[in-house]
Amino acid sequence: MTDLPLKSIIEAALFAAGKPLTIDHFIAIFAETSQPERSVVRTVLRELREEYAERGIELVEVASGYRFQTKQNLTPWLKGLQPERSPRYSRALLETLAIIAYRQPITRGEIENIRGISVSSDIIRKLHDYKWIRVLAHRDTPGKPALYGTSREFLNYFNLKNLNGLPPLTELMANAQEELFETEEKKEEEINPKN
Amino acid sequence: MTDLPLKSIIEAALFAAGKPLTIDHFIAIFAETSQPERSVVRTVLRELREEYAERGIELVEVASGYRFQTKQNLTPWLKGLQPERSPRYSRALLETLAIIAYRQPITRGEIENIRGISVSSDIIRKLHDYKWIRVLAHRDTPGKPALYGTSREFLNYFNLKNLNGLPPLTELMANAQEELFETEEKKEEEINPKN
Amino acid sequence: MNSNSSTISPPLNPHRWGGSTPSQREGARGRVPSVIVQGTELETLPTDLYIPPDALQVFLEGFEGPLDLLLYLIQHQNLDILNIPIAEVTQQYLKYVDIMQEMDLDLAAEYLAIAAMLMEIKSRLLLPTANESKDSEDPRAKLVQQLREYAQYKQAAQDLDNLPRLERDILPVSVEQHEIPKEIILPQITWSALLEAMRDVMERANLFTSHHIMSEPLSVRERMSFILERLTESKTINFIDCFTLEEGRGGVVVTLLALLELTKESLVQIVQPKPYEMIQVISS
Repeated sequence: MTDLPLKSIIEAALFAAGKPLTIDHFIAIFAETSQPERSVVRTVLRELREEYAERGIELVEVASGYRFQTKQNLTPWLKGLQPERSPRYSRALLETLAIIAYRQPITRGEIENIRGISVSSDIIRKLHDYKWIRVLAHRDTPGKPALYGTSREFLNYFNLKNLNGLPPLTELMANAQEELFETEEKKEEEINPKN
Repeated sequence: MTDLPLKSIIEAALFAAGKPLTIDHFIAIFAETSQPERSVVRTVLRELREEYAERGIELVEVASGYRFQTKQNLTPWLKGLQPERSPRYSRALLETLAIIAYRQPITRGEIENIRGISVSSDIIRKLHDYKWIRVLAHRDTPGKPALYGTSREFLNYFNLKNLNGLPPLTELMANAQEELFETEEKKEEEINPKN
Repeated sequence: MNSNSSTISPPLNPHRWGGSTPSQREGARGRVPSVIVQGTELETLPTDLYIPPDALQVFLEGFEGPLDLLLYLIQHQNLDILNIPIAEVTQQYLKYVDIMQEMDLDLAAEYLAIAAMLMEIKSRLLLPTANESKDSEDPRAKLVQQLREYAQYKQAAQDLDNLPRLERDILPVSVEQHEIPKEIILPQITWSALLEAMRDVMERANLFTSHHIMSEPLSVRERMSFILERLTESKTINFIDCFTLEEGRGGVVVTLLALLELTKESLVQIVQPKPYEMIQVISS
């Protein structure tokens, strides 16, 4: 057991920050002469995670660091407290986002090749507005098209630590209809125990 | 000890609500057939208060209900979490600000119509925080939406004496590619000393 | 596909399917939309078209492009994606494209491009190849490759949508802080960035319908804000007091226009309680 003040400070910081915090953030809280070791911070975070395991909220690590969030299975009860309904996203937007996530860095033209149809500027703008994608560079071909990739915010939003957390791409073979359903069900099972 | 789900839900609700919650709020979370007694809710709240007594945050009752807050004695450490660099801003924020400047008084819905995309509460809040916009009145339509306008601080920041200092839209719009650059350069000179 | 499969001719009234509101669509559920085939209205839909019995338009608009449509045709008939019966699929695909055109749906050029590709493949398959052994590459290969890749990402999009995510499945937590004096740091925004943003918005807004984007001079809008602000301080202002004579004729006109605009938008009312009394401006 580490000493209490350090743990309380880290705990309070997580609650007060309003955004995920990294280990560097926690260390920077303290004056230079009294900064804790990284390993100590890690231990505190592990203890906190265990202490909250049975509570209504949980400590998780996402791309930008550690954050407290509500447990997924309680969300149905909490919906009524939120003034705004959670947005739904169009298939066109999700497909574009998925292609960028799995194939980054990628140009708009390449996305269009995969989807077989043009990608509206509106979708690209929305993805920018949500801060889910960013321009990584420009390809050195005529027109210097932008190369898109996903951002930390994208991972944070989808509760992921890094891109490896994305569901693996499934290779679709013949007569995919039934297979498709099977895969979905399996996916669901894989995900649920986590919550 | 009351059963866990009820306590977890009340706990998560306190964390997710972003505002103090009353006992009525807690009861309203549940379907009519399964609403807990007020006394049960009170017991849960008392238990939660005890369980958090030794932690970095505490459950308190304020005028408008119950809420979690950071412990007072930790405040000195949490100051370090405040950002020091000037914050990043999004395209969406710029566009929203520009529309408010040109079209005030204007409601959020009207801004959304012009942008063709929704405007997040976050953006409106930020613009308020910067004191660049203010609520002038409320439109007398269902929902009484707020009418936004720009503030004196906005004019100061952009070094304008009044809104007439903004170039007229017709100028911005028509032919204006070159004109714009000229105007920009001039304006940039005027403004830069401030930044 | 059997030889007597009907050709779909344009519905007598193409608007029958068009412009329905969501609630109307809801109501149409379960009813069979009429399809006119060779002059006769069909009671039931041709089975080879696989049109579900609810709103056809919604259904057709639901495709995310030609590959999505092709994939649907193949998967719904349990056809082998690796060995597509091109003649059959092409015929069905063209029927859908025809219907979309006849219904005046916004048909992206890409649909026609894929139609041309299908026909080309079909004709190449029909041609007897002289040197079959040498040039044996299946003309379908490229299409199959494209379809498989698209199917993969279509699935990936669904998987992504199923991930637990903020707002819908997880909520961020926040607690009140003990009054840390909140220091607001302003972002550094340049003048040109703001103007550029506005120009973009306007260019876009022009694409959206006929938003009467902004013709009145800015000073009027500013004066509107000014008057509203004064009305938050006192519920009523004398009409006369709205004007600043020092501003001269131009200023008076601007104020008058602002008052009229505010009245038009029902934000203020201009009233005269009794004859000969002062005219007053009150907030509505």
